Amino acid sequence: MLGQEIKKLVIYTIFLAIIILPMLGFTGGAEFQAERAFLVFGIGVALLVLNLIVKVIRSHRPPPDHDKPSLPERIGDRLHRIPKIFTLGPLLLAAGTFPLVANNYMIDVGITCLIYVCLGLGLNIVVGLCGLLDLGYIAFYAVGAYSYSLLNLTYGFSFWAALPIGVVLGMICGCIIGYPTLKMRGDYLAIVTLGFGEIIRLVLNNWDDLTAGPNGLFGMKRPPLYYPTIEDGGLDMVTYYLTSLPGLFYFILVIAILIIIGVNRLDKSRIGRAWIAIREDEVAAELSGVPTTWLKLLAYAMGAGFASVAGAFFAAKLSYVNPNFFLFMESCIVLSIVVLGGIGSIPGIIIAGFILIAVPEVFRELEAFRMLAFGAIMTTMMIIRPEGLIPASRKKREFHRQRDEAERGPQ
Amino acid sequence: MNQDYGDNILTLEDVHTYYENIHALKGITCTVPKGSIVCLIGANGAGKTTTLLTISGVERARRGRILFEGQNIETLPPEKIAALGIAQSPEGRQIFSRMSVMENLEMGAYLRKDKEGIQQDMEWVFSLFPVLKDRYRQKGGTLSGGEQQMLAIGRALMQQPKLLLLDEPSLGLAPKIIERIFETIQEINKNGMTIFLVEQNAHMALTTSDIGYVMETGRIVLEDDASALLENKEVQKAYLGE
Amino acid sequence: MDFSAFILQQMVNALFLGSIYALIALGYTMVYGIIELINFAHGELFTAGAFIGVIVLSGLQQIGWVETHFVLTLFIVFGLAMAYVAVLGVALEHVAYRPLRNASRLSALLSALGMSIFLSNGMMLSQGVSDRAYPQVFGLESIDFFGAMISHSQVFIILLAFVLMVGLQFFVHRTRLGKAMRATAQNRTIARMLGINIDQTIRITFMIGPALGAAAGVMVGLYYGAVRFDMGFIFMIKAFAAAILGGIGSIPGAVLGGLIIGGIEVAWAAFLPSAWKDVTTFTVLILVLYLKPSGLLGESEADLRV
Amino acid sequence: MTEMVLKNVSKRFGGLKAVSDLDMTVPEGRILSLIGPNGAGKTTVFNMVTGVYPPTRGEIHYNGTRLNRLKSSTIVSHGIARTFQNIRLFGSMTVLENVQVGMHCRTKSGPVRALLKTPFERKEEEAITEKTMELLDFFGLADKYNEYASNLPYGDQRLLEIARANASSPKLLLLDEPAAGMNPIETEALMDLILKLRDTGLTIFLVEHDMKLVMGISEQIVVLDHGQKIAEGAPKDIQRNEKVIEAYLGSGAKAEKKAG
Amino acid sequence: MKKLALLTLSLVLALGIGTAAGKELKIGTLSPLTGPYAQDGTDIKQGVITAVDAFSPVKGFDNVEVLPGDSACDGGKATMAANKLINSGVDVVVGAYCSSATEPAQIPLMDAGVVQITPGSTAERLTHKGYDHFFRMPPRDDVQAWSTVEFLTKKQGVKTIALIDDKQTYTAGLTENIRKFAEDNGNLEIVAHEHITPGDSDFTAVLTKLKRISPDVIYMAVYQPEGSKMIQQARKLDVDATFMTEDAVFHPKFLEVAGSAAEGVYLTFAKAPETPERKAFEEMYKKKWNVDSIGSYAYYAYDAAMVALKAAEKCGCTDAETLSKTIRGTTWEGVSGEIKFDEKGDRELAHIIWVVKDNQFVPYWDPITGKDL
Repeated sequence: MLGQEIKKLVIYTIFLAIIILPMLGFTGGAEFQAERAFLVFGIGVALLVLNLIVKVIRSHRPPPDHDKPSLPERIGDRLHRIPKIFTLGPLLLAAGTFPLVANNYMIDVGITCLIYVCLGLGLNIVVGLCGLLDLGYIAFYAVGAYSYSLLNLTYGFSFWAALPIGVVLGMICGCIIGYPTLKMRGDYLAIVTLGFGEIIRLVLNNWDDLTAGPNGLFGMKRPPLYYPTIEDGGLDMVTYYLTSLPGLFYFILVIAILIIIGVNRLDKSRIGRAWIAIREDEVAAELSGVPTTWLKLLAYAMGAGFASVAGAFFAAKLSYVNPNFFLFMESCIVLSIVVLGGIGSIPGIIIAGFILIAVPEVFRELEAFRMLAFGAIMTTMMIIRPEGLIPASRKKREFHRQRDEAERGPQ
Repeated sequence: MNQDYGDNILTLEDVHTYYENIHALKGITCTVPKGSIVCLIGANGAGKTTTLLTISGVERARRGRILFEGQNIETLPPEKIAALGIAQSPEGRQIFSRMSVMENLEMGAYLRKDKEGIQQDMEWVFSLFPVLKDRYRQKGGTLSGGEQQMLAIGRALMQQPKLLLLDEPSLGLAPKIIERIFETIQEINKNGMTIFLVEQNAHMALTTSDIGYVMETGRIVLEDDASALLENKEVQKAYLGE
Repeated sequence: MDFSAFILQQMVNALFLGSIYALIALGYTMVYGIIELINFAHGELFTAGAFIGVIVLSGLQQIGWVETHFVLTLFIVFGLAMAYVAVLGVALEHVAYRPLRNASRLSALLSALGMSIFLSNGMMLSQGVSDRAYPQVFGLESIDFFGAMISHSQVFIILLAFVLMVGLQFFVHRTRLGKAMRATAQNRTIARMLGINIDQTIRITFMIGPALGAAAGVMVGLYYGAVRFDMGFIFMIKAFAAAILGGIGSIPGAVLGGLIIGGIEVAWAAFLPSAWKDVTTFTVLILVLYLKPSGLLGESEADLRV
Repeated sequence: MTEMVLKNVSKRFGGLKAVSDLDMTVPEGRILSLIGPNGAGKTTVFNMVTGVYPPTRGEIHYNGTRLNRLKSSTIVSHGIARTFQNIRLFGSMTVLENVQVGMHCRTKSGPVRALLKTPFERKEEEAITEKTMELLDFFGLADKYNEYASNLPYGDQRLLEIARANASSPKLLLLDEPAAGMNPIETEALMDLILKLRDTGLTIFLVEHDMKLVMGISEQIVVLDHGQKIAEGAPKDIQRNEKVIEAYLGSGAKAEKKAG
Repeated sequence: MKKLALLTLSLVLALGIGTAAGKELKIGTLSPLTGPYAQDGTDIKQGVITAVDAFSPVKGFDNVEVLPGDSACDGGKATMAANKLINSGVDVVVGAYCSSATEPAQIPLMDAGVVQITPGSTAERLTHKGYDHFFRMPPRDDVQAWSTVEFLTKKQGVKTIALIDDKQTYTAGLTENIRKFAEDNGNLEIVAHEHITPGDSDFTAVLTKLKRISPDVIYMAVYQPEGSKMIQQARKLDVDATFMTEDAVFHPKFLEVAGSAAEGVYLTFAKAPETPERKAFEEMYKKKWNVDSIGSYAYYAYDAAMVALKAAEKCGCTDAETLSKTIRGTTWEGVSGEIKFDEKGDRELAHIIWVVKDNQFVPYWDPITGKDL
């Protein structure tokens, strides 16, 4: 056992040396920059040794009990058992009071987190519930952002008037993307959705007359609220534009909560069940009477609709949009949120959105190291927990048991 | 049990196999004497294929021991087990559909280095299944079901195994060809190869074999000489369609 | 420049670009074929190859070998770059992909994405944020071929790419190891039953695929004159598209796909508004896949059995 | 008369002729079995009838509707439901939900109703649950409604598949080897269940290898071999049919019969 | 849930750190430190740090702190970074680099009363919004376009020009302005306008297309990485035209990568004064950052920080109102030339034409005086 591990260690060390030393040593001229290269190499070797020690210690412990559920499973199980009021209440309270105690930067990060949570929830319908890979999801976000911007700038539509139009446009785009992919398998879907995402971005960038191309659009109004006042003896509606960050935070918080409720309702509905059936076994679903074509298109459309809402808010908040905000990398981040959170799991997505957007912010000073760690952690997370942080579990329905008991009662 | 055979080439002792949570094999114990033909019959889903896959190391036994020529193999990976001399012709014509017939047979001889021996065995397989010779350039996927079945058996024979595991060799074949296949099986056996056979066609299997095992939902419920099983009323009722 | 020379020149341009895409796409297709994983980090492996190429080439230039032993220099540069990336590929497989071999596709995809981000930022931190210049060992001279200008480096690179592609096709179809790779790709379980060590086979695939990518990286460096930490991304997308267009898993498909993508790009930029070049590439890709969902040379799963 | 008629139906896969020129009728309210050796094309017939793929040639009619080019889900809504040879449940869904999915084509609430949780949607959901529990009671799975389908024992999974198929309120139920993997006792229970289902007015179309089951409950049997119908008739006639014995029941059965 | 609460708390605390008191001057930088423009972004950060090192201590202040922010050239990230700087109490922000980041970052910065000096964004509209505390170091797009057209028509006397841009805010703005000035001028005909994709390496198709049209001048409105590759390919294709490009290519890397292919390429860039200050800066910068060459945006960033520091010292203040007035009311000496801001916050700085000769950038012609240099 130990001998084998040490042999492995030697091999890994050689690999590490081959990989690290040239890449870090020869950074400019022909001179070998030994100091840095060996420092990183040393860290790498230290990690390997540490890994070896952990392994050896572990091998002396009794093997894990297979029948016992793993820790995250137990946590998940317990989470489901806690009455909702005890988990949601404090969470809502925390979210509600957050802008009162936080500074603008934190609120801004909070807003960004919530935007990504909305996006994650939308993509969750496509990837999580329906099981379709989508690498171009950010395009719908762009559609939402640009529809509001254009409608507001060109025709003076208010946020509320533009929002439904944007959502419908987003849903139409969703169907356009969805249609040719209906027959495709996972990996072909990947490139086609990626391609569509790029196409939409490039169209936004190249259609100068409409979108102002790479200059972007600016000067959109913030989302307005209307409230009645009594002026000159008559009832009047006053328009109040949400310009402050706390105001915007509450606004997106409400949107996020609505989307959470919406996705949750869909998830539990007849439609949601059909989606999950498609994810589990498309052929069996079709043969159980689920019209898979229509439902897959619907999944794309609904996902796109939610992204459009987030996009419209984003444009209104920033007052500026540019095609470069909607790069492929953004799609990847949203997808990461969904997968990392646990495919199909709503609380998982909320937590993952938080982790992937807010936590890297804390380490922003580290610049490239931050992204280095981001990549490494992403891979590590997937290896340790391929099912995501909080794997989705179909909720057990306690209410039926009560019903059954009631029925059995008189017997 | 019949004592005419040599030592047991394969012994399974209380083997348990799981598919995730499903307890597929619930303690299989059986032996395969050297030089014999042993068959395992039972309904669809009884665990026959799982037994073969567990022997080949594709499925892991969670409990129990598997001895091949006295050596424990239950922890070995499939490729090591293959190298020890166990070949399997899997269920459902699992040939390499994008490789030619020739290449499929060559893959069977993957572990062998003796070029001449390979050539000879290939001729032998072609003589057993002449139709394969006519189609040796064709891609495996373009063969008909029966031809694919022959190719799968031929590929396993190319491994020159000591123990040949056959999973439903009669699957989807016309009666004439089935008879031909079972004749071939006996012929191979006469050359000294031990054969462990899984079949739904219980009659055919029992008439060919020396020893028979009957499986039901993950357990072996009956074992006897094949001829005795043929006479067994319960077997007749359940598996021979009366 | 008359029209025929113009067309000829554009054809050369397309052939060159297409060959590069094809070479990268081969790496994708091989890895995909064997473990059905889109190796997102392939672009970074390609870039790493280009970096090692420039490191070795600069070193050899310093000791004057470029002038004295030109051919040997190229051999060493390509050899070391490919060897390095092969090691990197194996390490990548071991660390990031092997543990996820039986997990869901999405998890593996995300793991690959994580590695892509990791490697790209790792190279940025080690090799800097700006271009690293490749020594121009081929110079700027071109051959006048019926009015089309073909540079020395282009001739060399197209030839080398061709040799590598043919070599790969030979390896995969004629050698024992190559056949084992194909067998593993088609049915891992059966391959193991026949005694094929699939871990080893997959490892070898992860050496060859990335090594081809590395060769493409050095070629890109030699011809375009520079390498940068993030240059893998665009090539990755195009090569990915090429691999899928040709039918992922198929070696001739990847070559065909690469040449087609290169051809479309050049043809569109040559005759039509160049800003829409990439839109066209993706549109064609989507149309082809819509009409032929398994790609041009991909095996279709016509026999759908329930 | 709601019967299913197959006229001259053929199916080719590349060079392989899976089914050729099959003519048959599935009469209403009866139990009809399709038997034959593995690979004879039985499942292919099921797949064509349920729209997994269209026949290469020929016509399939049900209740006056031509099914040839219809989508599977549409065929289900016409009242034809099926189970699968290799169980295909939605593993990560509960027993309850599996059956609820089967009810999809008999319910209406769309996404908007679900989002707004309209009274209609609520009522429909209640009705779905109600009906599902009734079905589960019928199949004896009611106390397992909350289990994940993948955690059920094999026999229960088979039952659940039938329950799911039944949830779409079919008139014709196609069962693809329902007894596969069941022990004799379970098979016995299954036979009772099938008869019970038939008594509710369902037509049963069955593919099965278990001769005890086939001979025990079928009112009519069609035998396929190499994609061709070689015999048709009542169980008694089939058992005596030389061609059938040759192709399927095996020469052993023949020998036995002679001996007997 | 407990874990979640803990995580929230720790995050909130972590985000909150960075607010300290004391009489100090805080300068934030906002530039892309990650992503494809990380090079220019790093140059900007380093330029500012060099300035602070060179000028400290500032009279009247206990301490000067530099807070680098990463805009990543992305609107959302830029506002987040800007808000973070605001919360850290910055008085001056040097940045951002991409117009697509400067524009959204302007809003919170101006609202919060922070002086912003951009070392890189040249889109005209940034200074046309009526912000009092916004300044710009480099010349605007239209100034550069004007210089280019002046040079081509007056000095070179060319008739036809082909434009290539990579469809980004900066490059597209530039070609748009060249089009405008060429049309006004009337003597310069635009015979083609091509676009490439940022990050691409192969431009042979477009260059071959232009070779066939054979314009007198090919104008490359691209960034340095694409510029270096494009000129090499043009030489290999034997394209017979004068090549001209702009300040984003004016970077030592261009010479290093393009090598001999760069010979004879004309560029627009601000005139470099031959002052001892500039020499001193260059020496200091090279030593401090261990580099052989200096990216062009480092000069502007250095000047921006210098102006801020000197103004703060002069007025002894940090409030945006007074600080802006001081900056605007004074003429400063900078390493990029004399710095004097107009009402809008733009500098009265013109470009001169440079040419690559013997792998060096050499001043060539001054469009304002119309004389050779």
